[in-house]
Amino acid sequence: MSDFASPEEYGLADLLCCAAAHEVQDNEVVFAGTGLPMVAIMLAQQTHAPDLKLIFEAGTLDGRPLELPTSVGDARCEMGSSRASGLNDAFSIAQRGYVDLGFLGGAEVDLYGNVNTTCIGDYLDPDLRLTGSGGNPDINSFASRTVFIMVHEKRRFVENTSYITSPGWRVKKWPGGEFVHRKELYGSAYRGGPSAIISTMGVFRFADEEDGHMYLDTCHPGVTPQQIQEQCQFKLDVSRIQGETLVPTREELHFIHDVLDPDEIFIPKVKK
Amino acid sequence: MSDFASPEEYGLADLLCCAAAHEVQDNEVVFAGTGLPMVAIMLAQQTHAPDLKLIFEAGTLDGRPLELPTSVGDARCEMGSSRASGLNDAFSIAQRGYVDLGFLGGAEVDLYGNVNTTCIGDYLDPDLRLTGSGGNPDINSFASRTVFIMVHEKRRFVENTSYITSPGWRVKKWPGGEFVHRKELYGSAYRGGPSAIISTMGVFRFADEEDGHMYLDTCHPGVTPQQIQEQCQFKLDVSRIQGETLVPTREELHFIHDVLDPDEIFIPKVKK
Amino acid sequence: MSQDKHITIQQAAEIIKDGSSLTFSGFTIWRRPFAIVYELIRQYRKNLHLIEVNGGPQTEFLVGAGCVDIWESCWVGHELYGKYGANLSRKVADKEIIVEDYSHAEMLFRFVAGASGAPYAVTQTSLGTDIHNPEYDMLGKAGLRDGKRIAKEKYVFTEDPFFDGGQVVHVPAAKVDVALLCVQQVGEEGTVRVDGQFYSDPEVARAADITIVMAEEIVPEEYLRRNADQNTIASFEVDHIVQCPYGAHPTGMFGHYDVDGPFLKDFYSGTRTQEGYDAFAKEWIHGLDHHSYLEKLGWPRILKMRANSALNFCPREKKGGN
Amino acid sequence: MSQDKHITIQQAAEIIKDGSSLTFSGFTIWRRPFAIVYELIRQYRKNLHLIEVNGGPQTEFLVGAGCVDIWESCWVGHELYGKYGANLSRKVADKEIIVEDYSHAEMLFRFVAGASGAPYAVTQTSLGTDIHNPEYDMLGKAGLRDGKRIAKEKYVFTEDPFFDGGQVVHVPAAKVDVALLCVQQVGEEGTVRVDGQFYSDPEVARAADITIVMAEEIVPEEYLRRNADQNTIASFEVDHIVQCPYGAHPTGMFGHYDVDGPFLKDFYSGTRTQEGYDAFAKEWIHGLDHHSYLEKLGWPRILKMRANSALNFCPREKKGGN
Repeated sequence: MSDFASPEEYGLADLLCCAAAHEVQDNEVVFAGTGLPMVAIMLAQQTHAPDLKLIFEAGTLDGRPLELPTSVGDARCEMGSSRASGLNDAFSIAQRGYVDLGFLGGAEVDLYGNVNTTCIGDYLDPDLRLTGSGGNPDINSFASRTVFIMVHEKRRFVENTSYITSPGWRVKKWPGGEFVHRKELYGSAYRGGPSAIISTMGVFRFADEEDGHMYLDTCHPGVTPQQIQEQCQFKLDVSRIQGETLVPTREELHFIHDVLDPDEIFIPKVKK
Repeated sequence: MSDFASPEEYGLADLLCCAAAHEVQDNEVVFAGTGLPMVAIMLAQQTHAPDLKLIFEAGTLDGRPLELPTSVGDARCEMGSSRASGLNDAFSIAQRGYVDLGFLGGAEVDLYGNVNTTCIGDYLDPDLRLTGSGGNPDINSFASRTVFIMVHEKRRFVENTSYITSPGWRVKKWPGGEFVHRKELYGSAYRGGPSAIISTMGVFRFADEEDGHMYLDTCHPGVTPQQIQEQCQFKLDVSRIQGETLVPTREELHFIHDVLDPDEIFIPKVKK
Repeated sequence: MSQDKHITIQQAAEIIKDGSSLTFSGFTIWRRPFAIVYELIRQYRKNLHLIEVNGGPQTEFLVGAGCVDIWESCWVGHELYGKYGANLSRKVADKEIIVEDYSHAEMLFRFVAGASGAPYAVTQTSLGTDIHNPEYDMLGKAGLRDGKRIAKEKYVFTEDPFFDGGQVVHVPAAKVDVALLCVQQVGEEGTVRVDGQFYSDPEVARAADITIVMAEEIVPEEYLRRNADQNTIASFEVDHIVQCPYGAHPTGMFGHYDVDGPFLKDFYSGTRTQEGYDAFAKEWIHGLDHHSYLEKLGWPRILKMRANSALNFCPREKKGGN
Repeated sequence: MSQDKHITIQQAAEIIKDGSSLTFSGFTIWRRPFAIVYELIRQYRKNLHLIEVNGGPQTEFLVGAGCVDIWESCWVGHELYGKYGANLSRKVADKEIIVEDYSHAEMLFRFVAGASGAPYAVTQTSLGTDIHNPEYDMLGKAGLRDGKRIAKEKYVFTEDPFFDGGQVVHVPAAKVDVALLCVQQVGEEGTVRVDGQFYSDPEVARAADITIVMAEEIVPEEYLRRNADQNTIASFEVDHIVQCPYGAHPTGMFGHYDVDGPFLKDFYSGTRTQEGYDAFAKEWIHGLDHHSYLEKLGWPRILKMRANSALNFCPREKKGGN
């Protein structure tokens, strides 16, 4: 089964997509955002996790889309789903604790997995206003595990995010804003937190629950830990590195390009 | 149109049903309980209030049943309704302030329209446990007006109810339990309160909003104010009496017995 | 395909342990999961804690059988067929049961909160009534408010800080071990489609830790998924499924059969005493299973209640007709 | 039959006064009431306060036109067709607009509270984030928290007194003057049937004081009432109805047409500057009405988006296909 593709057969988006798919376990309830995560979850559904339950935030529960949706509100989401309803269902289910895994994105991330999707620069006088939170903090508050997929740049792996949109392992306690472990705030609603970041350079995980700092788990093929450290503003823990990120198998590439995203909506084909 | 029936043509239940129907104004949103109120509302719908919107607590909105339901959860409720859903819809709509009028019943009532449907005797050691509140307090809390239909007995028109199930004009402020005007508690959710009691002896209304005590509005044919006072534990205000309760018209009797309740489920026919 | 969710009526009842908290689908005398309720009685389940948006015959049957220690709800009776819950009433008088009273909307909002994972709900209903009388906190008086399954407080008052809207009451989320549902259709993977009013079934299913769905029919999952916007409860919210035609009898099922009024009337008038209840149970519950129960009811009685497919209820016989 | 609820697109826009608060049906780039949104821009509506569960192209069109003073929501963009809201972003940088940020679930729960008449909602989402940073209460800083339509507080923290569950946040109910909905079907008396996901449409309709429903088709009320359990919003919750086929364009409509991606891409890339926006509006909004807008789009473009009735969406052209 380890029919791994050779380097010229896959691109970076394929690698990220497969790494994301590997985070999914069978039978899990998975909350998907728009874009690459959708393809990753549908890939997991086609391969090792046929019984995962896919929830789209806009209100489809246990969906099995025929054609790749371009957003979670897409008409394509409804096909084959157990229930098509609305956001109150989706967020109530999430807050109730049904969600095992959520996939999210971000513009900036810090050492504790706090993520920003709101603005760059001072919130009160921003250099750039971004989309805003969307459901990022909600899924991250309620899911047992969340995985972020991000572009890796030094301006994105930062000492302090411009704004904490989505809660990591150490978050701000208001009104003072001092950092505390998320357990201290969430109480019985605490179920976990960020479990991995899949960047364009490597895969990162978080140390034991109590500490919660990010460490480098695997480097993508051809990338060194030192190159990654150079693209982080904070000191990165590289002591636990496990080697290289698994490359896509030919079977996975087949599903991605022939079945799930033949039109290259989210994942371009490699020019051969 | 004042084709009033003669005394031998109608019974007490007919009289109560018509009196209740007269409380409904056209275009109102009306919340109906099981029993005689259902017939009364459907009678109003057939006569002077064709555009009233009927809500059943179990979850049918703007219903037009073909056949008389025997409870608000009845399969008969759904027919012709705008939406069949559930209690969350019904109670959210009520709390949101859509409901103009609710019809309710009770085992005991006091001078301020506080009603008991929970128990007779000390709550902690009751002589008789009754059904409990059901939606009685909820409809009474949220509707602009509520009308109670009750059997008139001295043990039911009481100085103090055994238990306040449903809030009248002067209610208990907790934790102390001292009586205050309901406005003081409900704040911006205040929309009104009990507007009439239709008993087996007469029709009662409530003095201006500020005071809120019950007064006798009309006596049913053949009943005197004195007879009614004798059947009240509290001193009844009879100063505003307007005469006799309107008797049913032949048209109303036709609708009740030939159209709405031909099987005498709630309203027996008079033996001629 | 997920793991097999099919179980039997007997297995469904066995999932509910002595001391469990339990809730039901339906509304007063409609869509109550009677086949499983009967089986609980046959299995002599004890110390149940019923938390119901509203009660009905299922409450009365379980209470009469001595299965119930705590009843937390707002109403019990048989509608037109029995004005109040005589078994509950008797056990209240005999102090054999703890009753915790909320209003109907409060119970509903408690389940809405439970279903959405919120610790409590916010409402302005029933202010000024004895429902909020601090002396009438019966679970508190009994020392049962441990803050785990049973909330530390019956309610908490506060004021609206956002709009100066007056007094507000917080009522705790309903936390329930098992929800028993009785519906028209369930798919093999658990998707539920309720026809007609769905009452508080979606909230009840989601608030419970274990959800068992008994249906008139188990249908191919794919059939239900062709029109996902007509489904009521999602597959993964349902843990176990049971097929049981007429499983709601003597309560009614929209589109399938009406309430068996005479049966409920007999129950109500016959079970005001414990001896009456025991005799009724001996005749209609113990020693039977669902099939022999249906045999005992007999075809004429069952056919008389059958719903007309155009109406979804059984039209009343007109006088002189039949 | 109730009073006549039919109005025109122009009349619908006139109901929304300068300074009104406004919300919409749909989700990001699906089922947005564009025909009325365009008309608001043509009528030069000013000082609007948008309160949205989530934003989308409708936000960007209104913000770019200068119709909006306050935007209270959680997200704006064009999904695949434009990564963020460039018009909002520009006006934020220029301090021409007040943005109040909540999380998506908070916005949803705020509408749930508004729809159920509760003064606020209880949640545990987004604890520890800057969404709850007291320095970032923008309506408070602007002195607009009058406790009438805009709550006195952005949020209030408390602790769960029932189950010791940790920190809890109360967020104020959404109170909105007008909700504009865009759906597949509405009946003559206002009953709404949404096909596919209904997003937050039921909550939005009920939270608003005035609800206007624009539909692909107005159908006989009796048709919808034959299957009341498939309807989404009750008649009396809807004040006005407008028939307007393709009224959601350039956003999509489940079962009818897909999103016009190229149109949104052009808008996104062309309106990063105010000059760009003004040119776009001059071409596609001002001087047109809904019919001439459709004429301008042209048949080929519209037919290309048409949904397949078996799928409810427009299947993508395969490479090499037409």
